[in-house]
Amino acid sequence: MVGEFFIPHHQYRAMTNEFLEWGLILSAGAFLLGLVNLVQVNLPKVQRRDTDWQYKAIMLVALVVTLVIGFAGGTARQQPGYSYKWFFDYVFVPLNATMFALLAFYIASAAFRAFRARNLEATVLLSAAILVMIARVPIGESIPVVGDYLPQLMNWIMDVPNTAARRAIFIGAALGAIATGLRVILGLERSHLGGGES
Amino acid sequence: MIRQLIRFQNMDRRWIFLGMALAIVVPLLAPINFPFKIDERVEAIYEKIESLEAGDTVFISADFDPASRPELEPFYRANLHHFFAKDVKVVIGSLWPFAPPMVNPWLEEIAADHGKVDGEDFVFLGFKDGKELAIKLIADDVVKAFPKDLKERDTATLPIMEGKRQLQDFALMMSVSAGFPGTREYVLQVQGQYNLDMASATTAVSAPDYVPYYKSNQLFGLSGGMPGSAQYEKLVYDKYGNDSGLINARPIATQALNVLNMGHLFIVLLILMGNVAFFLTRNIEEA
Amino acid sequence: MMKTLFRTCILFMSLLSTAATAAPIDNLTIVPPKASSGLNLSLSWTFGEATTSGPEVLGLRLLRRLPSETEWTLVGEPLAPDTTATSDTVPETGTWAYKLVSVYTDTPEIPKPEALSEDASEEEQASFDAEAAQLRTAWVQTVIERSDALGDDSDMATGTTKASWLNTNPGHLLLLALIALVGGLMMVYTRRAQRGEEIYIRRIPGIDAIEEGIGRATEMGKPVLYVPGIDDLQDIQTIASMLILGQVSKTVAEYQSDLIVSCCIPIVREVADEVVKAGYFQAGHPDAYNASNIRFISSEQFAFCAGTNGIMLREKPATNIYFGRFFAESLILAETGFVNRSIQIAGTAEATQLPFFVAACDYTLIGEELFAVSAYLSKDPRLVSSLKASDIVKVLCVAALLLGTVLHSMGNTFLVDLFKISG
Amino acid sequence: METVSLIDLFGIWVSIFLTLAIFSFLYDDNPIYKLAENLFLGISIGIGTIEIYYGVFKPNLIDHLADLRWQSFIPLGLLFLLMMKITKKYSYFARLPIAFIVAAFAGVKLTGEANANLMTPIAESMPDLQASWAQYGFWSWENDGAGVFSDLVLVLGLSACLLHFYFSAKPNRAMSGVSKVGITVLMLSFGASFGYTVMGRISLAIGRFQELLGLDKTEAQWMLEGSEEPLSTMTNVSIVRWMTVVTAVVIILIIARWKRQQNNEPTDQAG
Repeated sequence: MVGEFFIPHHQYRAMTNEFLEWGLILSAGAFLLGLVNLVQVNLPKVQRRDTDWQYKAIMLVALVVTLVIGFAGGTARQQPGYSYKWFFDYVFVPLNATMFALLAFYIASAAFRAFRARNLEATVLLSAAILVMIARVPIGESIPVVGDYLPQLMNWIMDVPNTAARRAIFIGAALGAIATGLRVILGLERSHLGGGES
Repeated sequence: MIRQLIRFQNMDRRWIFLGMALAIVVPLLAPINFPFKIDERVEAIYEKIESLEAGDTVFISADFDPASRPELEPFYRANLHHFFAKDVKVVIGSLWPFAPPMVNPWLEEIAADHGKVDGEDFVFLGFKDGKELAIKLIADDVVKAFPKDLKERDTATLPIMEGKRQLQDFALMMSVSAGFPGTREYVLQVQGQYNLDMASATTAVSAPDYVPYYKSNQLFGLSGGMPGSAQYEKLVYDKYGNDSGLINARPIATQALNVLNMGHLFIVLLILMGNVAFFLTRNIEEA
Repeated sequence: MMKTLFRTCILFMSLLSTAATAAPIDNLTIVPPKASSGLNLSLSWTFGEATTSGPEVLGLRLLRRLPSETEWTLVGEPLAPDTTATSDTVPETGTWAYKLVSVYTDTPEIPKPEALSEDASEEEQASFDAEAAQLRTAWVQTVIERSDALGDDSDMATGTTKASWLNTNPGHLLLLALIALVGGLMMVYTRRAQRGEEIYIRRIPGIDAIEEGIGRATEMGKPVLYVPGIDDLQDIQTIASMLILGQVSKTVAEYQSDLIVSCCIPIVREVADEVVKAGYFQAGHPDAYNASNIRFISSEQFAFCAGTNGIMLREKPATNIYFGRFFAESLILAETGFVNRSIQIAGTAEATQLPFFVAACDYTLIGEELFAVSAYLSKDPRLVSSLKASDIVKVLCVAALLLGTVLHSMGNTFLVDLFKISG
Repeated sequence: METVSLIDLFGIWVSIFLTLAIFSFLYDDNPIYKLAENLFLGISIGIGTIEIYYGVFKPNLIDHLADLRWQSFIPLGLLFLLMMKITKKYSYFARLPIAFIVAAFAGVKLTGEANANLMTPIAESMPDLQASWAQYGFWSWENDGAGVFSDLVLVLGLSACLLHFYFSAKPNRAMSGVSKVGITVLMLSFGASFGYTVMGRISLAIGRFQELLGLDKTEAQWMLEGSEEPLSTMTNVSIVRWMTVVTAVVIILIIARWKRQQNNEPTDQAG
């Protein structure tokens, strides 16, 4: 896989592409493991009537129902009129989207209760945050006089200090990836195999 | 006084939640509209697409799920309208399992608006797991990564895929991305290696992360969050909206953008109040 | 049908603006491109003296065949009349013959048979395809003849593909050298560390914070919650997190406290399980290890988040440790922990989530500090050496940056070009 | 006039109910939220499995196997070994496919990161100060502050950040000074990030409220499928708003009842 970057030869590419396809399949297999694990963990709970077993039962039923209507729908499952599509649109979408929307409220709460200008660093962070928040929405541009400079200042923060900081983080991350990559490939890293020899 | 302040600091956070809800609901019901400027990063996307010729083919990677729909749906829709209005062909794939059931109906709806033919003018290839590995494979061999499209047709024989084997063969690539895997992984894995023309529409959360990629020309354009979508929407709908009659769409992001004003002011207020209370009580406690 | 016509018109109009007078095509040369996969060829040519008479040129078309064949195949998209170079992807390696011909403004489009209905049978489709191919071949033949008659075509030229086994672009070589440098430095330091040489790493304050947190949990008789992020095991942050988890579980076992690990990926759970088991074993309390405390919640981000929140609300851990790769859930987790008045220690290299950890946690490890802590705690020669190697490369980067800026400002772009990998 | 089927109308209500059910978590953990949460868990894994089957297993494995493509039997074998993970006894065999995936990812990331996150940022962080001076001067408001000052902040800020993450140095004054500069630059960046993230999150909440308030629909009257008459004199937007209000009240009542029950039985805290 490393060679793929340096070796343009088409036969080599054909080989790495084959490996990539296996990678896709195994990566999908890992998801299946999650499915099996979920059932393995929750089914006994329902059988034993553990705490909250009713909810676990709902979860398993929802899982089974989704699987059944999904496979029944087949290739056409995403067309209007299929129950899989109905489930997706009216059950999955609101649940998934609202989970994310909760964050707006938690941010408000954190802003009031936890976001403090305790020291110089936090003060810098705070000021930059407030500046960006005001300058990024239309109301900031509409403030007389100051409004002419706010968006520029915000763009400057994004373009210069932000770029500098991100690049430093990127470079660090890249060096880390090279080191880890080399360790894994040379077989020095075995922690992922669960060897427990460390 | 101090006691009240301390109590204020420790007030039930559910009051804050209620305040936040009001800061959203009130401006939604009673909107106040402010004008806004167009960012150069968004304009770059628009200009680049304007310079495409009829018959060119582009690749879109739609990597978002219902959770980031409000930010990216307007861009995705406006983007498709833009491509179709310019008679550019569109090939879409996705790395997120929850994307296809959501974005494919929009594609079919917009394509129908423009009278486009499935398989000739557009195609949805479906979802592919494997994150970076999938990206690598798509870049080097789209057909191997997606042997069948979403409707289980052989990808290799579709008219739109004629002469399109690698990502390089496409005029440009748009990454509509809500996180991992998405724009960053495309930039890392393939943009540099294949020197792709690539732009990104992303959530506000990821935007600061991708600005360096824009600054170093790894992305030719970048649209961040709701304001980015609203600006792009404005550019596209102003040009192709009413005159050509091609677009039957509402600027959804623009509506939301004006609600953001209030939300941001509310958060700024909370930070200021929280800190004032904090410092007042702290100084008094120290004394 | 109407649409095709419409599109053809647009195509014509766009090309019409660049239509030029005919000129003979000379010096068609075909070479394999640099760093070729072996399946592509670069073509370039020049134009001779333009002829003023004769029809206007709309564009150029490229034809290809095997040298042993006689029939030309049309390849690639139409080219503008002033193009002087293009490239072509060939189906297999070997020698190929090419020819360029001119297409004139009055040349008809490639004819197509009557379009089939949507529900055409396979046989109908096959005969349609055969007819289309026949019409296409005939069209190509007339174009060749006409172009040839007017002298606006190129002579046939051949080119042989050449697959390269190494990309010798300076940027690629530098990158290879950098990777080799990191690898070499790692080896040197690993050897030194294994020989028992002390390699200095500064103690990051975050380490004390972890110990304090575990200590407090013990005093309060409540568990410690450890979240290793939500990414796969392949991610280096997850790997670092697993290494720290090893040390954390050891400390927790020594303090005889409880440890809950909440995982988002099944494989991560499996590894965390092994790591914690080993930690308890090393601390001499293998019996205190409880497999049901190492939990797989869900591989869906928010479901995982809600599940972990549930653990916080129900089991009220005194200390929450978040080490690994986090996304949007960081804030919800940190916020719930904050409300529970837990001590919170976070560490991630995910820049988008760091502000929230900084805001809501008692101590935050920024980016690489996470990796440094895993090296410091585990004292693993391999990690220490990687840290040392990347430290040295970092200093080299800073030197390159400063030198490069000075050079560039003086008009020398040597360093800038060197680091640019693709044109 | 817009036609709507009964099942879709029911769907719209389900969607409102579930949205409010999740929002009810903001008040407190409660049975309605738990119901929604577990429903979500089950459905998300179900949909994920379906999409993975049709997205990966079917086209990239099963169809290949059906064509008797010999190469594809290798991933099938690896997949089989991976599934051994489920069994306690043979889970050892899963190490081979796991090692394969880990190595593949590590290799792919190595070159990607090294190229796009190491080489390119360095190449792009060596500005030409003379050209910048000629074009923008020291600081140009018109160009978002481009100029020599910004170029210097970029180069020196990046260097300072890199040195902040230099772990081999013994603490001394020069280093801590550089480190401070680095931290300041990092904090400015994180501040920007915070501001943007706030915006993103509020946007998502706006999206949910647009749906709850019916603002995602074009105002029209609803007509049931197969019926000639409009469903009601109200527009679809008003109907949605009424649905929201009524559902919200019902959820509040249920939670209030549950709370009271819980207070009466203080021993039942486990749930």
